[in-house]
Amino acid sequence: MQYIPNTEADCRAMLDVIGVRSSEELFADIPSKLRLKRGLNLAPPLSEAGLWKHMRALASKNADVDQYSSFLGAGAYNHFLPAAVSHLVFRAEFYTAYTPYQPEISQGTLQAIYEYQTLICQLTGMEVGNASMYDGSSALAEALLMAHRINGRQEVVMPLAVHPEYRMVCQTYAGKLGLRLHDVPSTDRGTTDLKEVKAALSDRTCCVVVQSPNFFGALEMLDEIAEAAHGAGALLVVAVAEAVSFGIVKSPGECGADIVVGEGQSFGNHLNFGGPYLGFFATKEAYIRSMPGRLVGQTEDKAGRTGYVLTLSTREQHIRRDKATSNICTNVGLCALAATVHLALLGRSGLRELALLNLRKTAYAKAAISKLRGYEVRFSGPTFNEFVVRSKKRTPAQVNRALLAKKIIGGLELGRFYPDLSDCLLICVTEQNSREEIDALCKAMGGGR
Amino acid sequence: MQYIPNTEADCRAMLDVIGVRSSEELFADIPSKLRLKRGLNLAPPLSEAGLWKHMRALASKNADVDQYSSFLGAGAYNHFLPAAVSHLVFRAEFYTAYTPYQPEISQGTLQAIYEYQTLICQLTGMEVGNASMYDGSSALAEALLMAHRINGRQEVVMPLAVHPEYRMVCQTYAGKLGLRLHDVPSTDRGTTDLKEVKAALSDRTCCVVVQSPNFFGALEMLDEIAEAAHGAGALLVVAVAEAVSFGIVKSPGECGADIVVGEGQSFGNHLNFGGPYLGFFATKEAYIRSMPGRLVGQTEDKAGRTGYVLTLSTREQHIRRDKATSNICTNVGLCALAATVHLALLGRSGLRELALLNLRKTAYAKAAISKLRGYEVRFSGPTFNEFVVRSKKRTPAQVNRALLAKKIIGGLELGRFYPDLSDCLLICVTEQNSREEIDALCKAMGGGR
Amino acid sequence: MKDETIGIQGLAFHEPLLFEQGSQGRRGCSLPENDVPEVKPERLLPKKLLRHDIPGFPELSEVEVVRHFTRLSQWNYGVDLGFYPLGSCTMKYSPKINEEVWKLPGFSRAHPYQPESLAQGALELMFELEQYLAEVSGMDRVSLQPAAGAHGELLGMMLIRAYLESKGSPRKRVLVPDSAHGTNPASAAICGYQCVQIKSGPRGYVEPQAVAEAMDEDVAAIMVTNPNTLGLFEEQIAEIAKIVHSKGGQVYCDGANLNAIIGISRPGDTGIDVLHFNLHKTFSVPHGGGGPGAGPVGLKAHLAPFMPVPVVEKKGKRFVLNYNLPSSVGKVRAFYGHFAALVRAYAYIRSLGPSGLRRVAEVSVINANYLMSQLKSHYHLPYDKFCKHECVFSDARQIPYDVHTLDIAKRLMDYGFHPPTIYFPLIVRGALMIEPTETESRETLDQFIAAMKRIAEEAERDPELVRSAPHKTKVSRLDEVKAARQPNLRWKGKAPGQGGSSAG
Amino acid sequence: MKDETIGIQGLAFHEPLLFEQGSQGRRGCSLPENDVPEVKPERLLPKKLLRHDIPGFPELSEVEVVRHFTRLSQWNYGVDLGFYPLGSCTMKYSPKINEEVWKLPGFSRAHPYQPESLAQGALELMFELEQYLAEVSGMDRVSLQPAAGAHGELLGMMLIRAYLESKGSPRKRVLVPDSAHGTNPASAAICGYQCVQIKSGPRGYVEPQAVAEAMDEDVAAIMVTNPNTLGLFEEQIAEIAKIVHSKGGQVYCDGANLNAIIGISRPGDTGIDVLHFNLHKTFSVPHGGGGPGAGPVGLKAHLAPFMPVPVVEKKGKRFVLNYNLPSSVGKVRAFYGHFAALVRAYAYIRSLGPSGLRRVAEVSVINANYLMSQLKSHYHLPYDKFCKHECVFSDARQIPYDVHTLDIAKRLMDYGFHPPTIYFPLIVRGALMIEPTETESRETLDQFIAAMKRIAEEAERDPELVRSAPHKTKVSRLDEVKAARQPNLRWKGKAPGQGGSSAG
Ligand SMILES: Cc1ncc(COP(=O)(O)O)c(C=O)c1O
Ligand SMILES: Cc1ncc(COP(=O)(O)O)c(C=O)c1O
Repeated sequence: MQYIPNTEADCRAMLDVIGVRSSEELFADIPSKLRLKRGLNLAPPLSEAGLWKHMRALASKNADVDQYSSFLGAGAYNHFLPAAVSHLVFRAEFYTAYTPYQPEISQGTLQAIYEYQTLICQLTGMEVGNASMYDGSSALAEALLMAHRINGRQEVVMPLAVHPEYRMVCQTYAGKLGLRLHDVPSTDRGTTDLKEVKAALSDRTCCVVVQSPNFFGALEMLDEIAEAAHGAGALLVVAVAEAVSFGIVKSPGECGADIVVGEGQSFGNHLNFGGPYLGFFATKEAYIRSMPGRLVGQTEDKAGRTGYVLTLSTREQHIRRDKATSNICTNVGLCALAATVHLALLGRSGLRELALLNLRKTAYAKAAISKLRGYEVRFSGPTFNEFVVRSKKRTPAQVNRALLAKKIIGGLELGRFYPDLSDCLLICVTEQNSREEIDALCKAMGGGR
Repeated sequence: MQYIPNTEADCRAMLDVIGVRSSEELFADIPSKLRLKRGLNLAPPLSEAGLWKHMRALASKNADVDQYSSFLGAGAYNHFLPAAVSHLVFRAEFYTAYTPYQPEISQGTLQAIYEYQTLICQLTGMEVGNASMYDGSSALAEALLMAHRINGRQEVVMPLAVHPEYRMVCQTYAGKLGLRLHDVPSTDRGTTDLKEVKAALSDRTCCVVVQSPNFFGALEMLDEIAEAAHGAGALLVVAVAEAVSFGIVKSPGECGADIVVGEGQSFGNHLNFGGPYLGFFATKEAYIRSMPGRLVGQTEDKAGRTGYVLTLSTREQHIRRDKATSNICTNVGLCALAATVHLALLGRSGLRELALLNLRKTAYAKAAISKLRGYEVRFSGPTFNEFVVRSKKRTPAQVNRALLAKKIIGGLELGRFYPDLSDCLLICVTEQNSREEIDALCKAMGGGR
Repeated sequence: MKDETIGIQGLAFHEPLLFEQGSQGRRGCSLPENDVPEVKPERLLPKKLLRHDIPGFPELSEVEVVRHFTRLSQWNYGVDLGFYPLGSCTMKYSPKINEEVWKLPGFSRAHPYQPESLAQGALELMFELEQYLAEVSGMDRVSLQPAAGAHGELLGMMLIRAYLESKGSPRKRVLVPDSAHGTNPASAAICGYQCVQIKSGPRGYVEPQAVAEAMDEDVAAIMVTNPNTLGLFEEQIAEIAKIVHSKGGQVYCDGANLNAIIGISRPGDTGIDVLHFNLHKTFSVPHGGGGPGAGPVGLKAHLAPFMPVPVVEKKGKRFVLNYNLPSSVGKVRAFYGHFAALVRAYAYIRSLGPSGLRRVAEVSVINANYLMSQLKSHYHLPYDKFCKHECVFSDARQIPYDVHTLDIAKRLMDYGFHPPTIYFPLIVRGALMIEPTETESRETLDQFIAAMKRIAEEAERDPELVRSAPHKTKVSRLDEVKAARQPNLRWKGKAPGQGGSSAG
Repeated sequence: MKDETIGIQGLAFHEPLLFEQGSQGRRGCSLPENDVPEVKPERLLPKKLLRHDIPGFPELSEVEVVRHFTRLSQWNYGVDLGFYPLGSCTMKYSPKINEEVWKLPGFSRAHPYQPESLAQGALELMFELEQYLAEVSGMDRVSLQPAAGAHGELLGMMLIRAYLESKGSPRKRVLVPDSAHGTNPASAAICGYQCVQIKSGPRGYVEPQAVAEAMDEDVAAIMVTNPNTLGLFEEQIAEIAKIVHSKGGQVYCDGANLNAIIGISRPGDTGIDVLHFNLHKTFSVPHGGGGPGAGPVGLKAHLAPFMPVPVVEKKGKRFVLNYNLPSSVGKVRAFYGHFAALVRAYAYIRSLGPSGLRRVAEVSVINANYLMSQLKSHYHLPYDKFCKHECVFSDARQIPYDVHTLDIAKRLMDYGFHPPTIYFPLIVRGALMIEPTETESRETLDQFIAAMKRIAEEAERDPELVRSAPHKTKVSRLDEVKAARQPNLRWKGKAPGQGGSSAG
């Protein structure tokens, strides 16, 4: 066994030193009625070559966005990852380390997280960011719990324009602590209806949640919602599922958000069929001690040299146990590192240009599709890199089937989440979609008219 | 430009410090009639994403041995490379370093080469090995020059069973120093004709060259040839193109070789459409100072700690200049490192098992093909993982075309090198060819009879 | 290696923050050409939503970014560099081939919403992995959704809560042994339960007696860790389960320590209703310096109706995602879980097979007992009996010299080792929790033993040397009090050659 | 960074030889199942040819091998870690994407003898690359076969020899300036020529005068390096070429320093008949700690008939390998050259394009002159004029303090830098040959300048500190005399737990 150094002979020698006849004696404490009397019923072992062949065969049964042109987004975005990202992130010293409990031999991870926390603050316009949450959806759920810890209120205003899976996760979490979620519909602009938000607000309102760009790709007027929320003494929680938008869209912090969470997959992380992704979490300094998750802080060693450590851990489960601000322990450190590397490569001008590319290509696609007979752009509000298209003749499923025939993976069929939008597709366009691809999409949608 | 840190502004500032108005002034020494007055006529720059797309498209125009089952060998062998090899070899500290001229900050490369030199000695059964040559063919050519340096003689006995391209390279090198190569034919065993070797020997014979396994896959009787060569005061130079054979075939050193060279691609290196590969070079201690190439030796630092350095460089061009034992400078260090890692992973038992696998699968294929109507195994001698098949009905080209239709890349058509074998194919079978693949090969060769 | 210690010093590189480097206008990557009209952003977005700049954002070329993170990486300790006996964390070696397989485009470049017909390979892998984990643990179903162990605990408690609700009442309390990991009570609390601590018995086990006393119809469940955090197998787990079940409660098992019993005993056969796996422990997913891991949850049939959606099912030859579970607890995260981690775990199980997995348990237990037997002579062993995957010592014999667990841990770094887990479990004062795993050779264990013994001697001979450790690392002990008192959690300086400050 | 030097110390790991570790029966890899009959080897091979064992061969598990090489790697200095101003070696940063492209299965897993119809992508790439290199150098054809620069020199001389032979006589001598790299005379010698050294003029150039005096009908060629090893452009190259041509000789250009003039001046336009490229210098192929690189040879039309076979040609839309060159010199290596290196160079040229390549030359020259202008104040500059890609200083001003070039080089390591090339070119006593390349930032150059100045001060204040350097590296200066006097070139010990000795 190439992964288990000790041979039979090594083990024998060690058992002699331990002073037992066989390893059986070391398991003698397991009552025999609790023992497995047979071998495990699993596939027999494969050699490395055999495994490689088998896995290639499995993988080849999946489409990948290199073979197809894909217009799927909806919380998972197809962006180009510079080669340097994986070269650095998969340095063994990074990916074979544990959570940096021993700072003297973990300064690499710790400084990188400190840099990540700074980048998240810069992007979101907030004062403090943590070391990462599991993903955007669980980060949002944790934001509700945090808001509840802060003001003790029970009601959450939750627009329907928030990612449906994020809403489900919030529901799953919040219910247990008696939080109640209030749905709020959207207007024809595809944005959350401010009147309805105001109507839902009361002195029982813990927080108002907004996603922007929202699930329909539309940009919400955060400042107005912030004003309304704060007016009712509620907190504003902003979720961002497509973090590339930070490059061109005013930051939630500047618009009055109290907590900003979201999905950072767009930076440094592959689509990975849904995970692992990167939950980011930022808030105001005033709320630090109610914040979930790990935090890295700068400090000094005995010689006065700058160094970094995990800090404010009195918030955490390993100290506070059942009084902790969260149960999170292992998070997604390596995904955060990947985002840090990618953002460092993009930099100040690159991030802006990337966002602009997405904005422009999407505008181009939106205009082109709006001209197609049999289709219309469903909502009128400004969008970033996603928009909703209504198919007047064929069902979205029919449209997508036609596209697949042309090796195009079309948009998400919204009926699966929104019965009233069962004739709609959510189309995402990124820098990975060339103009030719967009034109081919339109051609294929048009059904060769 | 992401690879050039200094911006226009940086350059301006530096030019100011230098004290010139523009970079033009720094090029003023180039006479204007020697200047290029236009831009280079090359393809416009591609973004990283564009390049990646372009290169994937180019690569996809080539077959690779993952998509086809291949029976090509002939000096380039398809073996499985454990994933650990590239993970280690492509650690930036290894592959972005230069030749280890400064030992205090190159101990990683230096110790690894020392280990490589040891492994080569163990495999070949020789006393000293160098840090690598370009490839097997140039290593053989350098061996002839070395033999000439040792005994000053001019004639080389060069069997036709040596890889034809190796023979060409030797011819290209040797001619310039007035060495003459004498061809020697093979017997029906597919091995070099000892009588002819003896007939060719004289007191003018510098060395006898033998390849084993030879180009036809047959194993030569090295001890007998050694005796004959030494009897005439000539040196025996043994070339090994398929280094996996070392795992099961007696080492040339044990058979009396004076210089052993060869191709180490089978260990740690991909097929790479022909390069870079790994030329290895080993000899007896007595001949060290006539040896070409870099050597690493063990020594101590001022504190008595073990360390490694490049040594015996008085043989080399940067000291000896036109009196050097070779002009080689940059060699193939990283390929040698890859071989070292792969050999370390295989280890004592793994190398033997790998060789045995190749031997057995080849024997299986040989037996199966010998039973096919319309084919015969051309030579009767024992082989390792290659053998020659004669096609009695169809031309080798026709056979291979039929195989390609079944996604099988057949054997090398020997007519390209040996007119008298124009009805023959050189078939190679490695651990990468499953029994099913071999059976499929036979079925396709049999032409569905 | 006899007298030579593994830990030495070499050249390292000072490296400032990303934000303190570079210069205006630099960039580390090139972007695809813009092949659509260059419309001004003002024409596409309302002015008030437009962002014009992010002052303080990095401006570096590719080479600067590469050097930055390459240098940083060298300040880290990882399993690929040496022994990492972090108790309870199972820091085993992760096979390199697994890092190749998950990167295959068909896995890493697949979109979670792409049509099922174009994701059959991914679904097949998840379907198979569920079967494998069920077989290994003796459970009926497995949810692959949780992102980590704690996430699995939370889902597990949610399943129990939903089940009990369906039986009438979610109940109020959850029993948690004092030896449990902090995530256990925290997870129960987030799920709306009060935690009742169960004191471990003198021999380090959870006593049926104590459970019986605390158990009543208001108790929803007990959370046991087996093997427990002392590295002991809870001999009475079956009795404990019987007691809890008899009062209508459920039994949760923290499976973080499965490595010790895999192929030998299955929690599902010991009365467990729910458990979580840590694929980043038992199943070789690299920990990544703080994740991502994966914490699938195994469950018995009666809890299956409450599983989070979607579940992967096989219809004839096709694999499908089933969202139609009316009583499902819902979702604990978007999409399907940490798929790339699942791929690694699947590959690991396929390479080891049944015999290999059992060997993992055997050798990890032999290694742990070997360490224990050799270190007893120099360190206090509070619970002196054969252990499973790990052994727990304390600093009791060093305290007289005013040398504490933390000092021993730091001094180990100078010898080239990562320290064990320290001060956990809480029931052992000054605990040193050592888990070697099966991927360590006898020689490595001997080197570690030698270092630990030398440190014990140093503690007597030259305690200050130990108290002031580490001496060979890039930085010495860091001021954690300062870090907590004056939190500095982000860079706020001024970027080189940039106008603005870093205020986003 | 002001007062802080980049060079610091951190934890490193002692690591013995592969052969001193492991134990009998261990193995670091698994092999494909044997699916054919288990025939005994004795039945397949004659007894006298059978080998039964390789005593002393390593026996390690995967984790041991991974740790071994991971630890070793950390003892190395590489471009990805810091500034590597090794003069004449052009140690520029290698783009990471290039390490991805050559690994594509269609390139890395393609067999050199697979049918041309299944290798069109590889042939197209080689065909295009030949065009690109010809355009960049102003030559008519390019052979991609040579494995490195010296190999290219050898081929170049062979081409000249074959050409002259076709004109009647190969001639006897080759002119080589005293500033040339050692490979030049060595290559000429292997090609059967006697070398005549041409003394450089007082200003560091090859003087037409000197060439004219040495030139006659027995001289086959002159080998010039341009820009030369002093970092100067040979202003009179055209005149020199005229002189050599007038006597029927050929002009070879060592193109190792092309980085400085790419896009600005083309050797082919200056009278050069043959030149070699170092793709591992100018075209970003990583040097690999000693190769593999690639040394393609550019040549003028009159030499084309002698090119080594095969050459890649385009027939209609198809690319073919043409072996039919009757006057070919033959082959200098098997197959087609270092293809994987060619892929990287091709990718590099495609990413930079014409403007990017010209910028490479400009910035590399600006960087070199910036260094020169800043270091003049502290180091002796034998040839004080604007340089191209590199500048050459000497230790003349430190010798009075008995501090030599070697000491300065070693001390640089403590500051976190790789030393420059030292004691080359030979015409500068105690040369320090500094080539920054275009991939270094101004800040890095400033840090290096600061370190060099400090060392110059140390040389006066505290020479012993410099003479005893380096102080921060894993090992201090090594005993090279011992290494040469008592060569120990291989391990000969006894393997742990193995019976036999290491005698192969
Ligand atoms: C016993 C035990 N339970 C639970 C956990 C939490 O697992 P995770 O960190 O994956 O959330 C850990 C992790 O250290 C653990 O050791
Ligand atoms: C000027 C010069 N010529 C030739 C060479 C030899 O090139 P290579 O090492 O690729 O054989 C070098 C390499 O250092 C060089 O600097």
